[in-house]
Amino acid sequence: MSEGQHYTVLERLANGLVRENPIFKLALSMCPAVAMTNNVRNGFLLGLAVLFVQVASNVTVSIFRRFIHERIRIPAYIIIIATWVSVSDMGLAAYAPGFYKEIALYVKLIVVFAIIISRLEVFASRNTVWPSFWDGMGMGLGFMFALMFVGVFREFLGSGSLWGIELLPFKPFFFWSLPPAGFFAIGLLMALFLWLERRFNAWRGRK
Amino acid sequence: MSPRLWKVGVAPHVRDNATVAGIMWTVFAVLLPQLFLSAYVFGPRVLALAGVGVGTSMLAEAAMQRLLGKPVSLSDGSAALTGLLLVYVLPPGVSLVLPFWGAIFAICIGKQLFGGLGFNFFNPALIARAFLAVGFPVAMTTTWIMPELPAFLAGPDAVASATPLALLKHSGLAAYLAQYGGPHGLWASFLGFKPGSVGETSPLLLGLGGLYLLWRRIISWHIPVAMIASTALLAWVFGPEGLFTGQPLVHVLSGGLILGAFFMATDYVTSPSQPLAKLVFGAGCGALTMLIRLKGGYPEGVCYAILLMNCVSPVLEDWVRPRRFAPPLKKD
Amino acid sequence: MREFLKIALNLFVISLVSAGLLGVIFTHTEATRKRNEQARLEQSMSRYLPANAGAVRFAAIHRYLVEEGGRSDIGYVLPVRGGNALLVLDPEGNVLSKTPVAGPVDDEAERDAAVKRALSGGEARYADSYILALDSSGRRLASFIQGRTAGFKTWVKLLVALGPDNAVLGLEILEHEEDPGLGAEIEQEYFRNQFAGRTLAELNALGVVKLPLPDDYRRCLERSKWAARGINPQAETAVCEKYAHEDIHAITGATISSRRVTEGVKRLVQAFVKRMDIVESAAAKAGLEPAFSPEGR
Amino acid sequence: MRASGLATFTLGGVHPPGRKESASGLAIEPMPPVSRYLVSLVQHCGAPAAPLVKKGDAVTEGQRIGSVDKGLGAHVHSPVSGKVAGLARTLHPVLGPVPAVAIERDPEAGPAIWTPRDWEHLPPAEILAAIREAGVVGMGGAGFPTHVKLSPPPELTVDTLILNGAECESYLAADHRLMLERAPGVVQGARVLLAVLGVPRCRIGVENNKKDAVEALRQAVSDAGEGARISVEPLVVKYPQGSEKQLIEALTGRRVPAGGLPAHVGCVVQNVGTAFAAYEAVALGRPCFERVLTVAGQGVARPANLLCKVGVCLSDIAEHLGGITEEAVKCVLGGPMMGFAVPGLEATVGKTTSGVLFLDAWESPDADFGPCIRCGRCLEACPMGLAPNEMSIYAERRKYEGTQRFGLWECFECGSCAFVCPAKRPLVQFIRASKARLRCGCKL
Amino acid sequence: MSRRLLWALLALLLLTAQASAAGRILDGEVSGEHELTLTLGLALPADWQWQGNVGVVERESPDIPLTVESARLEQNGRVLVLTLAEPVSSQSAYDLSLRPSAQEPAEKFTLRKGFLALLFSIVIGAALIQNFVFSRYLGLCIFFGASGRKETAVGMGFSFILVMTLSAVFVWAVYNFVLRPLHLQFLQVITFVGIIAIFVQFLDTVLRKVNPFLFKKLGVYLVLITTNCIILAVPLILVNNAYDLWESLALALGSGAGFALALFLMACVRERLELADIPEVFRGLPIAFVVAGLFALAFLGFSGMSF
Repeated sequence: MSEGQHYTVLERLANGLVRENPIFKLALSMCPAVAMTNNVRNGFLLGLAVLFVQVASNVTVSIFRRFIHERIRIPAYIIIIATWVSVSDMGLAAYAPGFYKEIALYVKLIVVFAIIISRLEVFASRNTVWPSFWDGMGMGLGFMFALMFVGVFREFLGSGSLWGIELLPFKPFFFWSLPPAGFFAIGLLMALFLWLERRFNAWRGRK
Repeated sequence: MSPRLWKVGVAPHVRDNATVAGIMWTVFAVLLPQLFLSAYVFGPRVLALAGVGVGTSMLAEAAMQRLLGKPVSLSDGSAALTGLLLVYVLPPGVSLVLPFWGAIFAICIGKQLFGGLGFNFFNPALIARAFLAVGFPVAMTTTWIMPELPAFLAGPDAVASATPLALLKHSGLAAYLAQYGGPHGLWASFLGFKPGSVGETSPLLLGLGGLYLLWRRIISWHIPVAMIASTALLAWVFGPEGLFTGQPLVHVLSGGLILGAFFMATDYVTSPSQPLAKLVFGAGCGALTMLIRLKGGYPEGVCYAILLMNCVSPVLEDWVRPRRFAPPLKKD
Repeated sequence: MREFLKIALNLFVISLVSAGLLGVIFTHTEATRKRNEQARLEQSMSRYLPANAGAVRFAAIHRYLVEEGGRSDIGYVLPVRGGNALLVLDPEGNVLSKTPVAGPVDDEAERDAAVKRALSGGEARYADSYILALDSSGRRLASFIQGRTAGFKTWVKLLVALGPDNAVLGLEILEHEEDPGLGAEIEQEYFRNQFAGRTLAELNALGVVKLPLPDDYRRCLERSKWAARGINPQAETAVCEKYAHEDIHAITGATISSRRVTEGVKRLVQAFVKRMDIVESAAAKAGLEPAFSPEGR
Repeated sequence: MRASGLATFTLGGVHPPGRKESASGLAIEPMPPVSRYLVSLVQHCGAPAAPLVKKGDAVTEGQRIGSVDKGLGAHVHSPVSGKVAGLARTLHPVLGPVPAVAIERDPEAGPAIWTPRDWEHLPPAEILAAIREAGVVGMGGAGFPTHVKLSPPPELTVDTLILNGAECESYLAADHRLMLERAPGVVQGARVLLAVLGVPRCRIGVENNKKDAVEALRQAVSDAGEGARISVEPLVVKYPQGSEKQLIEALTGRRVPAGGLPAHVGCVVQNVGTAFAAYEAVALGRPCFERVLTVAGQGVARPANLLCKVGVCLSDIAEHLGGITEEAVKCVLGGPMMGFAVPGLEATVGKTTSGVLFLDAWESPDADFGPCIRCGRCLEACPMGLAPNEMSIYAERRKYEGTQRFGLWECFECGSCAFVCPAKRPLVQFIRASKARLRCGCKL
Repeated sequence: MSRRLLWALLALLLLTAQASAAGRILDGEVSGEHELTLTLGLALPADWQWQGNVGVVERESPDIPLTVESARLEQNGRVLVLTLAEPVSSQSAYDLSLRPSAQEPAEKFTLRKGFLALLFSIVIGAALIQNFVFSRYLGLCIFFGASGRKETAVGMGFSFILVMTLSAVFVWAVYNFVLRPLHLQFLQVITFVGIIAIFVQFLDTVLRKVNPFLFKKLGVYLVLITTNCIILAVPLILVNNAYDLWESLALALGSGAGFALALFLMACVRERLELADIPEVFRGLPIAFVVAGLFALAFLGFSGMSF
């Protein structure tokens, strides 16, 4: 592969999912993670849109990386992202109108998600198509995973259901399905992950 | 002379006898008359609420301190006080689950997560109330208990189904006055025979308690006076019939204003400590209270007003520094 | 300078390509979007139609506020034989003008333009629309009223479905910003379905009571859960019937929201009934042949 | 407080329990001679004095045994006649072990004879030289060499001499007794200092719990015919009235700027004890090796005001006064608010020792400190308008840099904040630690 | 001082002044759930009969008259209080007609919220009631990123308000004069982002040249602003709500101020948090999230507020 660096598919995926998880580790693009995670479905759809935009932009940039002039690279990236965001926006509006209504604003706002442009800058502009694709997949999946994870947590506790399917006949903790609970959910889960990681490292160190 | 061990320590070697525990338990004790009145007015379940609130918050405090490897400091009374104040801002008819979860939220999230006493930004009891208000909205808005008036206060038409402020907000001043306007109503309102949160009903007992704290110099006059004065002023200015027609007493005696002004807004940790900043803080609490009561979505605004001013408290603390003894020497 | 030109050209090409791409995709998806949206709307409306209705046509009456010289009149865009017509009435229901409307009226922007062309002078502002479900003979099977009413906090947007006799078929809450757990419960079935089956006369006298909702009534109101809970629909009808003529049971802790929504429904239906009377008689006076009529043609 | 018509300072201040009753009624009694004196060579601020004697040398009472020729400091004199037993170390409350001269008293030697001199006609420079020669330092506690303090920078004009008789610390009554019993000497001292400074006005500030001292001083002033120049002014009883800056403000209304000297507002402040020592040095030619100190506290059998020579060991004092009780837990040199607790009774009396307090556990309670609850009492108490609570929080988290914003360097460690703190936080300790860390420039 | 007072008075007058005021009815307001209060320029006679002489319709439905249940005259006939059967709201507009006597023609009056009051309510709404950070959960990356230090927060806040306001005006103009007439709405995201990026770049260049001092203070934040959700959300919202220029400006100002306020408060709290003994795993971002959650709970106090 190019630039003398070697990336395996698995490594790229693991990177996005765990090591540099956009939400829990890099703490980037957290607006939807707070506002849109009171159910799993919204988290999934938004994650899907981000995944699409990330992969598409990564691929586009890595294809045209020699064409894009160095000094206008940021505006160019923004235009590329905005294009793919518009595409996914129009696609969702056309083919998933029912779900689209709830997440419309956030789909448009994917344009300004720092995670996407930072991947373009850091990775896609220096690598060929295939690693860029997998990098985008990793990051997008990591984002989607985080969103859905918070979503599962909140939807189950908040409304006793998952993906809109009633699992419990009552609502264990109505509070968790409320918008402000998103902050608490992410704060607590972030701390939980940190704690687990520390424990894991300590355990590995002992071994 | 036998060699003996002398204690060394840094000056001063004499100390004032005020202690944190003394302050907290004094406030706790001063609050109790209102609790007994509520138990008489709303029934003994109030005592069960208070027991759950105080007990849970003390347990939660001990558990959290254990978990975080800190010395357990239940004797300083701050956890017990938080639990009691939390129960004071709950409607008397709520189930025991509410003070339980509320106390856990207040202590674990509102206090210990920030490092315990002294580092929380929001009054733990009030932030827990805000949490309960969104988490258990129905219970927090409907479980009022209508007191049975003692004979000397019973008016001709003493039937109401909401707190005085809810009546005022949703049915207007006329409905309020019909209920609480006459001499009987005013007395009932002043003595504490009216629907409301567990600990806010009696301006008389709370006011006396507050005065005692003032006299003991546990709290300073700045916050309560500024808060009550600004509430009264705004209530008078923005009256229901145009400017300068309001009835300040209606707003001062109703709801949690007295409780908030003497016992909530004056919480040391979450309010500024300089006199000027305290005045601003108190005035802000009063203004926000009236803003929420007159324009906001809730009939009562004291809780949120104090919470919002708690957000501003670090800023005030930062802006209003003590006046220094003298400016530094000018270097020529 | 050459450097600058190169950069500008570079950026320009990128923008051009993406704009072109978007244009292509837009033209493709826009049609689908509209089609899907219309289908969704019609599907949600057809829930309120009788099962044996046969072929159903949807027709819309759009109401405009026509302002000219300090007075406000009302313009109705009506489907009439051979297209659409703009009928301008004064507040008392007297016909001021009628003009055919050229061009499609389904899309709001296009309709606005068409109304503007049809109008001789003055300003026209879109107010709201009534959607009518018509059978093949033009008889009204159901009417759908969209409107808004003040809730406890901000506006609540409603959709009321009425039957041919102007009895309520159902209520849907389209948008609201009420408190979660309190006023937001207006979107729950157990509140909305209390309106179903009310006749116009009942509706006019409908009030709100602050009584707890009986459990059996709640069970019967939550129709979408019947299947999941294994409830026999036939058995529930009797329960529903028992309560169907009582006042609306307010949501616990949200009496005001309940009352405002109830009042909003009442006013929307009353206004609709009045307006339909006016429009039908005015259209007859003006010599228009609307595509709908109470008894069919 | 102002309503009483008495002057005081404006910001802060506390009212620690006075506890002066035990000692204030006791007349000054001389401490009987002991066999061995351990004279510290650091009885002033500045570097240790250089010893002038060596083991085996014979010394006479008042002979200079240590001298400071360069830099800040004051000479040290032998308190008795006898033989130098050697150079040893004694415990300084702040600096730890410091060099000292051990002297075995010669029981045969008679009392020293001092020749009075007619100082009234001496030029100021010579009077100043006499004060320097006698090793007079500030007797209030800081031990600043008096001759330095009496030579303010020439560009500043001084118009007022202030004598500090406030004695705001609890327990202490040494200055009180001195003013009462040696009032003419104090007034003469004031005259000496006025002569050195060449200023027209002297104001003696005395806290109003010493009314008899005020009367005595007034009588002495009028006896000396100095009514026009010297005035005695009673002050409100409030701690820290005796702090230099606070006293200046109380008497003149002027505020010394932060980082400035009293001379910046035209004042020079001296303790009444210092004035008396200056009088003895100039008029009698007697060096400074003796002072009045209060021994008090529940831990000592008999409280007393002792006229005590420097170099006397604390255990000797305790023995003289009937021993110390079992309950005594703490021995403090100086007042309870600013004094230093010593770890053992080997410590010796110095020129600056205004009191020796043996405190029991009730008087000096011990408590674990808790977190700051931001009650703001320390802000109210601080006479300098600082924020001790914030400084302590920063210091506790080892962010010493942050403390400077709140006026770290203006703090003179009066202890008012720590006195009132309900969480019993050792605020002074935090502040001292910050100062030390920042001074030595090391992080952490 | 007196001049400042004068300005304040003038502003107050403007705020309270109603948009349309001519004829007998000077002013009107919604004074209760079922109540309208009118201030009259000319007093009505005490024996004036309201039945048949006063009419109220909602501006949206002139054909459905509202039922006036009673009308009473106060203050010697200068104030007329109408009680209606239907609930009224200060959010909507009402057309009133009033006939002083049988001989005179009916006088019309439109009762609606004053223009400045409307702008005020938009500003307050965007800044406090619907605060972007605490109620709409937008702009969080920058919110958590730039709230570590107070100076950073202030710098970011000011730059943000500046860019926000200017770009909102531009976006409004471009959308209303270019995109909408040409039916190019599908390009809105790309256009808006482009405008914002250009704007930030432009400001960067201009500041660098014109005011290097300010540039040194704000320059770092300018680049970050492009990745802030709020900066794009505000144009999208103003387009969705079809705001006019002034309303757009008010929205932009309000949301910028609200964001700056949130940032500043958070920065003050986080500076104090550094001194707190927070559990190890919560240090840094997790505790910041919890704080933001508590702020959001406190800001619920503004919810449902209407002016």
